[in-house]
Amino acid sequence: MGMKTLYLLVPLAPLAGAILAGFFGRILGRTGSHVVTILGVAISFALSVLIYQDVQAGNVFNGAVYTWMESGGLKLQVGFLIDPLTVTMMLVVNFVSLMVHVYTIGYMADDPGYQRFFSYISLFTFSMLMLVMSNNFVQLFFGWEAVGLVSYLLIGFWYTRPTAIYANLKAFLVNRVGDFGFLLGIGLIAAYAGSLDYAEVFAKGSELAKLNEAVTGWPLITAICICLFIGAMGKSAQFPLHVWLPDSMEGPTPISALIHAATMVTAGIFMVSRMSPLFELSDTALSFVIVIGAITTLFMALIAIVQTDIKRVVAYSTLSQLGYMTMALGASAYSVAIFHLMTHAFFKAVLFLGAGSVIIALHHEQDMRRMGGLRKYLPITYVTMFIAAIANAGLPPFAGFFSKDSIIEAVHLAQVPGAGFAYFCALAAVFVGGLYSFRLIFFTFHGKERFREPAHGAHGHGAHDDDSHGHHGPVEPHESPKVVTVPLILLSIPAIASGWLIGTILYGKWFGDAIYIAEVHKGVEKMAEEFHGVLGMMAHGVTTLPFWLAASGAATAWFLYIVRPDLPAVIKQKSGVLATILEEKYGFDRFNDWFFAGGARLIGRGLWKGGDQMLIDGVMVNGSAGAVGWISGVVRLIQTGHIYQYAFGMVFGALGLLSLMWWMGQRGLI
Amino acid sequence: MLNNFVMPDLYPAAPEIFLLLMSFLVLFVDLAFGATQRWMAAMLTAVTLMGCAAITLAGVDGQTVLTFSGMFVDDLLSDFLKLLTYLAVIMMLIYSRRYLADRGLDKGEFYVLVLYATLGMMVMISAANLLTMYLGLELMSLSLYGLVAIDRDSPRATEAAMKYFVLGALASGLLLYGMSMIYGATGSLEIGGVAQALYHEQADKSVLVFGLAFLVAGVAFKLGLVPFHMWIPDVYHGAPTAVTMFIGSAPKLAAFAMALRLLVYALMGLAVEWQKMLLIMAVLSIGLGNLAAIAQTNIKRMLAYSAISHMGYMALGMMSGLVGGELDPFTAVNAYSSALYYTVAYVMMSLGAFGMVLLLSRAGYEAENLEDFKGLNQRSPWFAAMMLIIMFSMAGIPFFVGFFAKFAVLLAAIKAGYTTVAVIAVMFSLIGAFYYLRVVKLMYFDAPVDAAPIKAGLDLRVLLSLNGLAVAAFGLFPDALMTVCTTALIRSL
Amino acid sequence: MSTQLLSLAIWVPILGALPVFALGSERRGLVRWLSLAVAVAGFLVTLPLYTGFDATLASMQFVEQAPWITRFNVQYLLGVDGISMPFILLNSLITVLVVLAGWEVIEEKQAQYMGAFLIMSGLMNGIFSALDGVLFYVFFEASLIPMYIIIGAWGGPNRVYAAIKFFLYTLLGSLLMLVALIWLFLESGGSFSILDWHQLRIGLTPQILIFIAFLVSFAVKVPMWPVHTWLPDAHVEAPTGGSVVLAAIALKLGAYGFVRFSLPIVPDASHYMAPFIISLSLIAVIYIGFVALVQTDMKKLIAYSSISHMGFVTLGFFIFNQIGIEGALVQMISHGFVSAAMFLCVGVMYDRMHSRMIADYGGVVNTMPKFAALFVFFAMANSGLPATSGFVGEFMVILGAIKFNFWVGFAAATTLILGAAYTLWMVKRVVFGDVGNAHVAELKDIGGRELLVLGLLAACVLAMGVYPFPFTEVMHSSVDNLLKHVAMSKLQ
Amino acid sequence: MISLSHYLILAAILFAISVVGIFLNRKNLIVLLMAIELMLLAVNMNFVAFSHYLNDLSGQLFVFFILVVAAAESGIGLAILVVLFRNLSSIDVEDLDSLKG
Amino acid sequence: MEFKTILFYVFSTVTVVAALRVITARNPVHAALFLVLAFFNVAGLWMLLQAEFLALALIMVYVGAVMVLFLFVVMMLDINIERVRAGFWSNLPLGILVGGLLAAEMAAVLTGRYFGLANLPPHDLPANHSNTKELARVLYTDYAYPLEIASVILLVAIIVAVTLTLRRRKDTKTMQASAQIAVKAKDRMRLVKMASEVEESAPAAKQGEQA
Repeated sequence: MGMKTLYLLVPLAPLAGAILAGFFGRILGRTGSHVVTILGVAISFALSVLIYQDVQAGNVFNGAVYTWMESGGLKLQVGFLIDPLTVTMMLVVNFVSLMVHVYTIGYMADDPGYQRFFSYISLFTFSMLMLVMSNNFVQLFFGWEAVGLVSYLLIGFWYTRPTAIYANLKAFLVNRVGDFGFLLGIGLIAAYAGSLDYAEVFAKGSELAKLNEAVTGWPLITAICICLFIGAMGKSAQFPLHVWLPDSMEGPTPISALIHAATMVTAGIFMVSRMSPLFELSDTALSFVIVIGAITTLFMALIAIVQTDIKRVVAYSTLSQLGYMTMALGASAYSVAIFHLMTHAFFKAVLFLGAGSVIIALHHEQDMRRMGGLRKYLPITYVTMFIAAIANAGLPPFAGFFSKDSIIEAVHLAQVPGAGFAYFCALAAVFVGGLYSFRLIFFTFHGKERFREPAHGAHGHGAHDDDSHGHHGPVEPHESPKVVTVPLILLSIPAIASGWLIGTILYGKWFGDAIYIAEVHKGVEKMAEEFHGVLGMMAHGVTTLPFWLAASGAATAWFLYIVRPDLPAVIKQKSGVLATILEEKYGFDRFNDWFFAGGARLIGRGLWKGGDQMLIDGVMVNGSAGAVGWISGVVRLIQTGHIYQYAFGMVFGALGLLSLMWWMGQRGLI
Repeated sequence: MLNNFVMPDLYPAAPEIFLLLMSFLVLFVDLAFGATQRWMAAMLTAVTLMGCAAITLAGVDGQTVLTFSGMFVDDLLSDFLKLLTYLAVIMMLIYSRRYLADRGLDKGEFYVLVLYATLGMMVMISAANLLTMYLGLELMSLSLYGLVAIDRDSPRATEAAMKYFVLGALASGLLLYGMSMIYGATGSLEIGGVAQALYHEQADKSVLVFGLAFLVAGVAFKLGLVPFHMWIPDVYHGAPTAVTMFIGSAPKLAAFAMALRLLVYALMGLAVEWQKMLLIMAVLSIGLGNLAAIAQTNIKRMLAYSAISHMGYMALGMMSGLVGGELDPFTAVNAYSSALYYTVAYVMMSLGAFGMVLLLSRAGYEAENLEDFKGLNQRSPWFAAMMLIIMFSMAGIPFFVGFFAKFAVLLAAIKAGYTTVAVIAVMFSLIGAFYYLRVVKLMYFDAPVDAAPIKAGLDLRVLLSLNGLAVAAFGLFPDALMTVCTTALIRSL
Repeated sequence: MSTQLLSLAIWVPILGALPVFALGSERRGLVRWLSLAVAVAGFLVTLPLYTGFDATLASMQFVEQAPWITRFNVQYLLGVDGISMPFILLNSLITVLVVLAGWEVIEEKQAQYMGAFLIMSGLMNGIFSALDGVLFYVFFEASLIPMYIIIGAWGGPNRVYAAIKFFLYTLLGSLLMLVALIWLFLESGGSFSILDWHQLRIGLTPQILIFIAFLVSFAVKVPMWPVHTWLPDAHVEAPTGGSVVLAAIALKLGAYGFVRFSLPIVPDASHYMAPFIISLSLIAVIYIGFVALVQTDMKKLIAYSSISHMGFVTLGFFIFNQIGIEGALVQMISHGFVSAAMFLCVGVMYDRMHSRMIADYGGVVNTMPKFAALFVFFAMANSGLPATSGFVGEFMVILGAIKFNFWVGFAAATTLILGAAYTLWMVKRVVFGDVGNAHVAELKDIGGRELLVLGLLAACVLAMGVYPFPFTEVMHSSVDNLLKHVAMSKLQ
Repeated sequence: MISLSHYLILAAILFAISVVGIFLNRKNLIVLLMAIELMLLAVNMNFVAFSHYLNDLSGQLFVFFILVVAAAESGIGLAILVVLFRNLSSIDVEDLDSLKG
Repeated sequence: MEFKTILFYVFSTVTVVAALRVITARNPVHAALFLVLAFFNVAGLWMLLQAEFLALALIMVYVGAVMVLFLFVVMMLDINIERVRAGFWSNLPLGILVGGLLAAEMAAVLTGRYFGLANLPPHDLPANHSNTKELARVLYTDYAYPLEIASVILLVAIIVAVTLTLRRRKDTKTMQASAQIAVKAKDRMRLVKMASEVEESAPAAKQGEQA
């Protein structure tokens, strides 16, 4: 079996699982379905490990599988680029996916759409693998859209819920806005580079940098990079296209972990890293990236503070973390971004799956105000989530510390315009991150056992009241089954330890040539010079501002939610407008609904009624038909039925002919 | 003084003579058996026409022969047109047999008048002299006046006859005035003589043009071109359907022959002038015919307006012979043969359309309102399909003969440089399509209001089917008919 | 191999329709099976066109030539190149599906229904294979008749208005084309052969006039904004099969006309008018996208979506690069599959509920899971998801457009958002959600025949999305040749 | 001397009078028929005059035939008139308007 | 002024006036009589043009036959003399306009260069020239064909007139050839087989009474 076959098998194994579970789910049964899908992903994971070793041995592959299409000198092929970056992603994707598959057995145990769910997540794995393994833009775009599709299907998995099907439509459309930019970027590349193969495009990068776009006059490479980044903004939920991600929590929790935390949303990060040879050529684009990342990081983190839905807190946290990664990209620290992507994948998966565990335990209650004191009922969940929370807050020695600290350092060292602002945002977000992470833990696992209280109003969870998994009166929470806890445990190990790979990944030529950094953007190189091993970094980290900020965030959370649980309400009351702004999520949803959705419908109705129905149909079509009818009626009147009128007509006609001849004779026409 | 008299060659006129003799037989038979054996007159009439056809066919030799002191011409065109005339008349007789019987109109006089009208047409077709043209025209017209009024107890029919008569007389007055001027200017009544005089430019042009205007008015009346069309809707509407069918078919061939002989054969030298006149009348006819037809609820009236517009298209071909005053034989033949082809196609469609009206009529019931076609598809899918073919053919939709007729005419017009006119013409045919579509709509999309089974004889059914299929067949294979038309024209010029 | 393949493709369905008519409406079982047999036979005779096609040749293949009207040198001249050949196959395939789709649904006058579609199919094969101007025109216009009857006789409540509007609108266009054809005949010294016209030298002003004449004709058929309003009406009122054929094939005729006539015959005028056409195309994409967004009738929505998609086709043609033109052609084929499928889906629901209103549905997935899966799939294809055929053409056209002018590409790419918005919003309201009402609760999932029809289309959509190479491969030479003609000025 | 023109103009005047008579007459159909006779008379005048001045007999022969036809025509016209009167009990031109539009 | 010229003017003036009166007379009988007057004058004009036969034929055919027919119909139909000529006067200006225009345009051409005396001098025939003979000579030779047609036209006129106007009275005593021919022997005489008289007819009658 050649390596190429292995490469092919990696995405195809999950696809096979998806097809089997999807089309033959009823025949296979529930067990059969999860067996085939898990087997598919497991094979894929195992092969990824094999390929990883091969790549470690220095075997980089870039080749086509088949020619997809050829037109106008543009040869579009489906093919694979297997290099360290790809392999890293393959490992992360497959590992998290495998864990989520297993976890799902427990989480979805009672759901009637069991087989469908497995089919979807396997299909997702296939799509994501196609995305990361691609060696060209078309296939990238295919994977890009395919993961979007699966995300759409999974968010709307419980299709009877109005909120779910609202959320999935929203997610798809917002992503489409990003894809719009992405496709334009691809189009510009195709138009100017004449190829959509990564290697060929990158080879022409410096040429492209000299060009301006013919019509708009923009510097070409900047235009391309910003367009591509708009795609990344959609998929990776960057401000202002972040609005879909919190809503996507309507989907079942496993996919929140898999898609909306660990893998799909990081596709943008991966894509920009993959495009580093292009992005490196445009400081403007990088500046744009870093600013967008900075805004996302801080402002999404702030929202997380006021959320009460446990999954939404994690979701906003994800947004914030994605902002960090984006900032890293803007700072040309692609490897750092990927590194954070990896660590984040693990700890965020734990957070989501843990949250899911809590939700199961409370019979699908997601409102943190109706939790509290759960640690003695859900010990394993508690521990693993606590670990993940620390990692999320960026405290050593957990994984998040290393990656986040590196990002802050890289941003600090970055030279592009906007880096200063980004650095400020990054620092502020560290404090906020500490605050919301621990708020989540304290609110959920500590304090009073509020889940025994009767429901207090519909606020916050009213949307779920019509859910079939509704409340069943006071509950006695108990730890989740093994299939849930084992993945939690397995995932929390890298959540703790993956950070220690920092030396290898960031400073040890891990990515080889896969990531290109221009001479002028040497932040990471500088960091490498200052890097003195994991312990050294920890030691140094404790003395720096980010650590203390994170710690103080955690402390504040402890103070507010353990020591003085009455204070948050007071603060909320005092802060007035500020709290409202946060609770309203800066009004984005409202604005989008009003301006884009409403506006589009208004335009549509205007064009339809005013343009199509009134102007074109009313005036032009029916108007001319009416005019013909009217003329016809008039013409009819000529036929009066009276002989003398007819005779007059004839005589007049003869006279007319005579006069015509006379007139033409005068004019010399005859 | 009579020594130099030579007996004219009667052979070219054999069909006419045969018809005349047979008409006496019909008269006599009607007198002898009319009260009881009414079919005999009809049968004899049909036999007469078939005999004429046989004689004409036997005489087809492609030679142009003049006889009766140059007053009668027998050429390929006249043979062709006469054959078509017989065919149209026979078809009319078969179509209307039952209709006439139901209404007691199948008198011997009817058949005799039909024969004399036919004779009039034949005289017109073979006319080589202004005088015979006039006499043929009058023979045909006077018979037709009588036919229109033959249902003498019907106020509508007599009103139509009166209108037809008065306007027809006015038209022949105009025609005669024109002829007198032509005669005065050229000193000749012979078509060849007039052409000669024009060729040698012996005649004063202003007088000629003056006469031409009246002459064209007379011709236009027979064709039914605007503004000489006013009789058509009323006469078509008022006359018994069988007579309407008659007026709407064969006389168009004769009118075409008249236009061709007078305008082309005699007055080619004035082509620039009469082309202009025809142009205006053609455009007006196409416009008015199509527009007014939309508002009609009576199918006979609608077909009348449609006839006006169709004759407009025909005139479009007729007026495209000369390009910029230059005579180019190919262009000219093209134009006149397209007009001939159009006329033939129109006669075919017109017969079919009126045949449908006759099919649906029964004793005491005239199916002449558009409403009567409602749901025909459910009553008889086959005849609905035939009507569909005829209607779409009239609208000029392929694969039917009507399309190729329009096509040929438009080609001629564009070749003559009248592209704008062609565009106007097609735009009006779009309007025209609407009312044909409405008939199809009634047949196919509406539920029948009259569920009575169609009581028509086998002869009518077979003929109507053949007629409809011919409209389709000549559309699928238009070559043969077109070639015949062209050949007939070329050989007769 | 028989060289009469094209004639067979045209006349097998048409002549096959005659016995179907003859059977009458009484013997429904026999009518159906005979129609299916004819349709399948019609499809089978087109298959050798693909297998025997030499993709390396730009010239016409399977040429048949016979004199038809000698007086005007009109010939029965047939032939296909890489541009027209796929459409013949598509058309014949769609006919089979339409026959299957009308299997049980059409209760009245089934023989006439089936016969009309078979005739329609033959006529449309004629349009795609005619190489003689008059022959093309004759097929082009004759195809109006069966469609008129189909819409009017088996359509919805407002069918008469829709049918007449359809007929007159399209006739309006084609009549001007007739004038242009005749003009070209005269200008070329007496030839109606389209290929001869490709070589003809024409001055700029006549070129523009001819272009306009063709434009009116093809624009109505495509349909381009602002002469599109017949389409929503026709689609809404037509029976399912009618909508399918209309969307899948009839709309392609106009677009095909552009590549067969406008571009190669009057290239200078095409260049001259390109900004205008591109503007219209973009208006179609954006304007119609917005209009589709607010439709309450599913068929209307899909009809508007068709207009929007066809905007891509005209856009692709008039950016004059290979990827654009090929993209447009691919888009045409893809739209043939996708729109057919969408209309069939609506038909499936309509057959059960007798309503096309989005508001009457909701939560269809609960009762019709198999159907819902297919419907969502086609909806995704309609919004241009990669790996479906809908993506390929759009993608190519957008690439071509960006190459042509960034802003054009920008405007075209908005369909990514709009197309997804209106399609998925409909899906959301129809398919997802809780069971909407008691009627929806009683819906039965699709049966074997419907599954076969939709599944076949889904397979086509998927195959074309995953591996479009065979589709584009056959076009290259012909499109190259076309571009050569377009690039060559015909001015003296 | 009287020239051809004189006769022709006289004929033209007669012709004009008769034509005006046809469309001016809104009451009596018989007068209409008379106007037609008058018109034919005008035409005959033309032919006779031309025949005389051109010294060509065919014009006169034409007139002869026109006279025949005119007689036949008035016979038929009056017959129709009689039938019409039986049906409508009127020969008012204005009453002939059931066919229109 | 020559005598012929004076005659011409006299005849033509009377003709025009009579023609005008034809179309303006209230009474159709008057109109017919004015028409007769016009015909007479035209006949006189034709005499001036040496068309003697036609002049006489005109009088005989028209005045003798056609006009009598007109008058006969007028009398037969017993039409009331018009009470008011509504519309006539209001339409008169238009009539005058169109008629005047027509006459003017015609005259404009006819006064032209072509028909002047210079081009076409009058063609005076010798005194012994027989117009009738000349006509007769060609009428039955060269014009045999039109003559035949004319005869058919007259036949048609007869047929139409008879068909339209002849109403057979129910009690007419004329023979009907077709009825006579169509008669068959069995229509004339019918042999009726009758049962011979039997005695028992009385009881049958009784039964009838009871029923």
